[in-house]
Amino acid sequence: MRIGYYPGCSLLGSSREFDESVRALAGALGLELVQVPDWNCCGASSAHVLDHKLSLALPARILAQAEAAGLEEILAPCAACYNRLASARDALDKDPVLAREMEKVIGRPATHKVRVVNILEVLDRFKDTLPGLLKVPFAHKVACYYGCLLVRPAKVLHFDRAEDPQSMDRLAAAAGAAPLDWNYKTECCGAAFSVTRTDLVARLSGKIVADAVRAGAEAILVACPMCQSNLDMRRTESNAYLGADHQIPVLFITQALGLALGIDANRLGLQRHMVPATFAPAAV
Amino acid sequence: MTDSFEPKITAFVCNWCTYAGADLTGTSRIKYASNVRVLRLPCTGRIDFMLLAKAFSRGADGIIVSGCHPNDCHYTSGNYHARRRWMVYRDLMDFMGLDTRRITFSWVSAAEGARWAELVNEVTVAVRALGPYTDYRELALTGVE
Amino acid sequence: MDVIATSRQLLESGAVQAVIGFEAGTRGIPRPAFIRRAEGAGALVFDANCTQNLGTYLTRPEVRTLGRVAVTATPDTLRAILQLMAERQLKEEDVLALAVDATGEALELPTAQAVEEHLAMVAQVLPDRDREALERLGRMTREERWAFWQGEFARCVKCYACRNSCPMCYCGHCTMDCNRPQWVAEPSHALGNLEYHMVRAMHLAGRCVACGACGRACPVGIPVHLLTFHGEESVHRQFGQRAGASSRLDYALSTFRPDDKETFIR
Amino acid sequence: MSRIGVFTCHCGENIGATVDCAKVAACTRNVPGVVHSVDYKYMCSDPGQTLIKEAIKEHNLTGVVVAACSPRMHEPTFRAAVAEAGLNPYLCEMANLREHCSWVHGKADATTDKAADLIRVMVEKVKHNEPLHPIKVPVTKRALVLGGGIAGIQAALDIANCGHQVVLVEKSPSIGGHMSQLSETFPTLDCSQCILTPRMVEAARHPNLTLMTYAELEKLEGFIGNFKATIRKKARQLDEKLCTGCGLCTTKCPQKKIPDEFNEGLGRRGAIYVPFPQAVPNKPVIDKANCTFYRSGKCKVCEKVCPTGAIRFDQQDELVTLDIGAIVLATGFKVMRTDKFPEYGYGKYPDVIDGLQFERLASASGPTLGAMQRPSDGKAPETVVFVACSGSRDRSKGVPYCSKICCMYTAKHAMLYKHKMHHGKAYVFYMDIRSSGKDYDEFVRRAIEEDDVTYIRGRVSRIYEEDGRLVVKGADTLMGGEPVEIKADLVVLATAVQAQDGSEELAQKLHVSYDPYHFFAESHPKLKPVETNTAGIFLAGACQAPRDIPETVAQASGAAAKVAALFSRDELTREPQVAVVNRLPAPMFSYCVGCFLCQSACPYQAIEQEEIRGRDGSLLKTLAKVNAGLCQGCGTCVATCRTKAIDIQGFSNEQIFAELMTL
Repeated sequence: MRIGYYPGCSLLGSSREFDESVRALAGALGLELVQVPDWNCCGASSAHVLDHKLSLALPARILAQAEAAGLEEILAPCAACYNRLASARDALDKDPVLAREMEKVIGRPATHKVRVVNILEVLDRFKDTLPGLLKVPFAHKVACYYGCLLVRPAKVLHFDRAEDPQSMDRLAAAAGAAPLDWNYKTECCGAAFSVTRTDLVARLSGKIVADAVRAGAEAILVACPMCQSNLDMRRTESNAYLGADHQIPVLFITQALGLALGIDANRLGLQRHMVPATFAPAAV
Repeated sequence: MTDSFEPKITAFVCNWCTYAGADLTGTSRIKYASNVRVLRLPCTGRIDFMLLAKAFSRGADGIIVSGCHPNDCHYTSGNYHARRRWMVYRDLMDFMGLDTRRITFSWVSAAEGARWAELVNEVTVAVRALGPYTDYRELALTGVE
Repeated sequence: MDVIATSRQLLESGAVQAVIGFEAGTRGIPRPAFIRRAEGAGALVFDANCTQNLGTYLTRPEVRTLGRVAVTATPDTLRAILQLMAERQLKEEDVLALAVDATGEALELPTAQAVEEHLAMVAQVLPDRDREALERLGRMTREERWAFWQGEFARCVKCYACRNSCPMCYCGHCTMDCNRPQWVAEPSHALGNLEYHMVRAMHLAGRCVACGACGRACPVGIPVHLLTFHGEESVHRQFGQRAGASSRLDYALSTFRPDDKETFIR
Repeated sequence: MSRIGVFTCHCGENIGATVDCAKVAACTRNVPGVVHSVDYKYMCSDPGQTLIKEAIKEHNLTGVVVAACSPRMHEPTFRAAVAEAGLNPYLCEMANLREHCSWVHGKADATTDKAADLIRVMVEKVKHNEPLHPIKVPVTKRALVLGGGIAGIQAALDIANCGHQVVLVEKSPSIGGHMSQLSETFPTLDCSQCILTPRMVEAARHPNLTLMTYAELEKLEGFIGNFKATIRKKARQLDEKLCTGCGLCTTKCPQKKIPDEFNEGLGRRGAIYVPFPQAVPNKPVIDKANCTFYRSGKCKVCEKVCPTGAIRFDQQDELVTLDIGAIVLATGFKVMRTDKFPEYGYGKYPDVIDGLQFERLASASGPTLGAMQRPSDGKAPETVVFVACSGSRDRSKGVPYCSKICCMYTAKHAMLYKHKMHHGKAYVFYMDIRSSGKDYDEFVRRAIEEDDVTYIRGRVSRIYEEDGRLVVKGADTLMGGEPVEIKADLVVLATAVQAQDGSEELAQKLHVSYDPYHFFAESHPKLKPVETNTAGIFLAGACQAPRDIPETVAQASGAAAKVAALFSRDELTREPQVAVVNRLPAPMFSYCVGCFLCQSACPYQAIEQEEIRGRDGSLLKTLAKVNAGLCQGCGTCVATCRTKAIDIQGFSNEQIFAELMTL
């Protein structure tokens, strides 16, 4: 299978391990990733609050680039990129006038035919082949954390149930994990305030970590760089807020699946985490 | 020349809203131009587009078509059907080169007596300014050879 | 299988009692052929010149007496068949459409659904010259359009060839034939002609399958098809539906949406 | 050759002042076909009318034009006068010289000319008038009421009390509907059962009223006054005549664990059961899906214990066909269910319940006998959160409208809770408080001020369980959007009121139109609130829109009054202003080509198919046919018809055309 690939900035920087684990996993699953040529910033997470047109023009150009490259579908692992691309596509699709205007701005024809998919959607296509490939089942109790960007706004993304998503839980189960029923699946983690309002992030992320621990999770699985860094990188602050010492690791779903497929932890970038993510390999 | 010209205006109205509205204009003694001749029909849905064409052929310089506001049709949906018919007919008139400025579609309810007077006056003034519908009159004349 | 083989087989098996198609005509213009015996099938041709809309014959009393007929069909013909079904003039069992492609292969479309699915593959586009003509007229001033049509109608002799060639003009009794009251002045003078073409265009708005047969049929070359095309485009633009799209299509002018958008009602 | 008489009225000064009536009358004499033209001070006066009557005889007129006021004013008067003179009343038309001429124009020649024009127009019309006769439709004086809730019961009783036969059809085993499930009712807090059951009993006893419970409408044909309704009586597996309603079978049934509909799943029932103690009729029904016998072929305990041998395992559904004159639709509503609220864990957490369930919890006849016990562990809830607008006014839930009753019943619920548990804490999350109704706002104030229920203006974003309690997360918009978290023992969602399941199918069966949310549509939002577009079918209660009990009862009585009015005459007379499809000799039979494009143009489904067949029965032609019983005479079909096959009496093509041609 061949699919367009839009890494976006996070996957080149703060969340390199997401990029690494996606590529490693893709290799194992026989999924060819074709990077969108000469891609640009998607505009998250500031453009859409500053300038509506800009927040559409940036993704519009990416979509046009993908289209020019003959791609029908692009995978945006970063939830923010996914959200921006999908929203822009939807806006252009609904408003031909705006679409023409955007074409002028980006100086490219854009029929916005290219579909935008997130990592969970793509992996879901392998749910039947996955079990067969399992080497080291990821036999751990996990809390699947979706955050906000993957499932909202529902009327644009049409992905999973906005209030009670299940797609990651299904994948985790397929990888041999035991997904838990917990309460903070889609609560806000503080997202882009990670830098500007650490106190706020500490509080919001703290509650999420706390509930995952309460539910008895051994790991939190995520599919969004911002969620990951807030829950992982800001652990010191959130623990301070909670007055606790939670050491529960925060993995990208791709890392969990990678481990289950027997891919080396370093190829999955697990060593990059702030909260150590080491698991006693379970017997096959 | 045109200052002495008095346009001939034919109005097709529905019985339940605009005709009643025009009655109210009367009971309220509101004055308006006497150029208009009203034809009463049960509903705007009843108005065959050919009636409008025929009015022009009879030398009407302007036409008013009026009925109940959307949602208030006595027959619940006659005016909606009429509206669609007009949307297409007006478009076609224009395509054939007929003068759509001479035909005014409007909604006048049974309570809008004053509105009816305004409408007639506006249309009369407008059509007076346009002058007689010579194009069509000439056709009609060749018609009665 | 090609048209001839298919038709022969259909007639032999008795699946249909007649095949309506084309045979070689004079001056290289194919003419309609009504084949009723398998032996006759050999005469059938189907090429780019076979533009007449055979759908117009399907509602003729003479043809109805033939029994089940197959008809070699262009996309226009297929749309006509669906529209006729929508207007309860044809039943699925009355007609078997033979969609013929460029290579001459004939595809049997026995049901309305089959026809609809087949049409879904074919984009409905106006011929360039017609589209350009419509645009040109659109750019004219109102007065110029009036002059244009008056000039054209002046040549009209009310021979009704446009009416007879139209698959949708099947009404046994046309408004033109009404004399109580006399809706349209029957002589072919300026007024009578304008009114005739106005009625024709209005009566086909929302029903015209845009085959252009009327225009081709006009002996004096009046582009009458532009009138019905425009009406149909107007309906499509304003109500988003096209005649001949489905055998269950609602007539755009006897249905409505409470939120139909117009700009001119005061 | 027509002989028209024209009678110009001065209406005192009203017309005379600006129009030269004498001149008008004079010049009208020269109009071809006019044999008599006079003017008079007051045409509508007795002498005036006599003038007309005598002229009709004297000049044996074939048509009359009265040039006076608006036909909307005096057309009936003059048509009656004309009829008295032996002329068909529909040969009389009026020219509107007053409202449309003399009152709106100044004194001028132009005004007089216009008056003359208006008369000429009418003269030309009358020349083409045909004698018409009012349409008479026989009326079957039996009403059918669909739905046995308070709406249906009220409508049925009112009609029955007018002395007419009524058949009340209810799909469940007992009448009573949602009202029978309620504990108390706002704004008076009187017990629902106590006020409803007497009505239910009265309905059962009423000599004019036939109850058909556990039955549904299968099919409906015909039109106003002449419907044919087919009712499916579902098999109760019981001989109702023999059954005494002792209830022994229900106590002995080995099945005990079936969630009980009446208690909204909070209670349990057997496979043979009576929905609730006060059920009418008080006869059990066997729930085949859950009955051991129907599943395994063994058991029949009920049969063994039945003292009268009333059980009938072999009983089949029965179809009954009835002649019906009018129908009242009272099929009620349903409340939005669990699957819609993942964010509230409704359906996941047993202690998140909906309003109807709370009614059962609070009801003395409910599963807890009125004791406040939460479903999960039967503990008395110390803190209860009520969430108003759960689903209502929420596009993402597909319900943009206000469910209307929730504000009131939520206040009621909070009160009922506080009255049972004084020390308990009750919170209400709301958007707005909509309590417009007699004593309604006072009621809500009482909940807030006397029973100190805490009202928080804001939405609840999420509800989840944490160590045995429900955490309700919301915001208080009056405190600047401050996030609020309440740990509750029980959460009650005031879920949206929605159209009953199957409303769409029923509407299509009855040719009644419905709104996007499948509530039945009234004929006119202001002036015909209980009528539907289909003559003879009326609406009552929440099947039209969310309604509370007082409104429902009022509307039900309104619908009943409409039915009674319809039944007050043996024949329904209708103005002959209806559409007709022309008929011709063979082979054409009619100008109609049977394209039926007019069918969808008709707002009243009055256009039917008529098949013309030869002697051998072969189909020659299919024509449109107008059902004069249904047609209201709008003429939309006429404008749609290409062949001019369909025309409307009183406003025919020829008449309008003639009018137009005089201008």
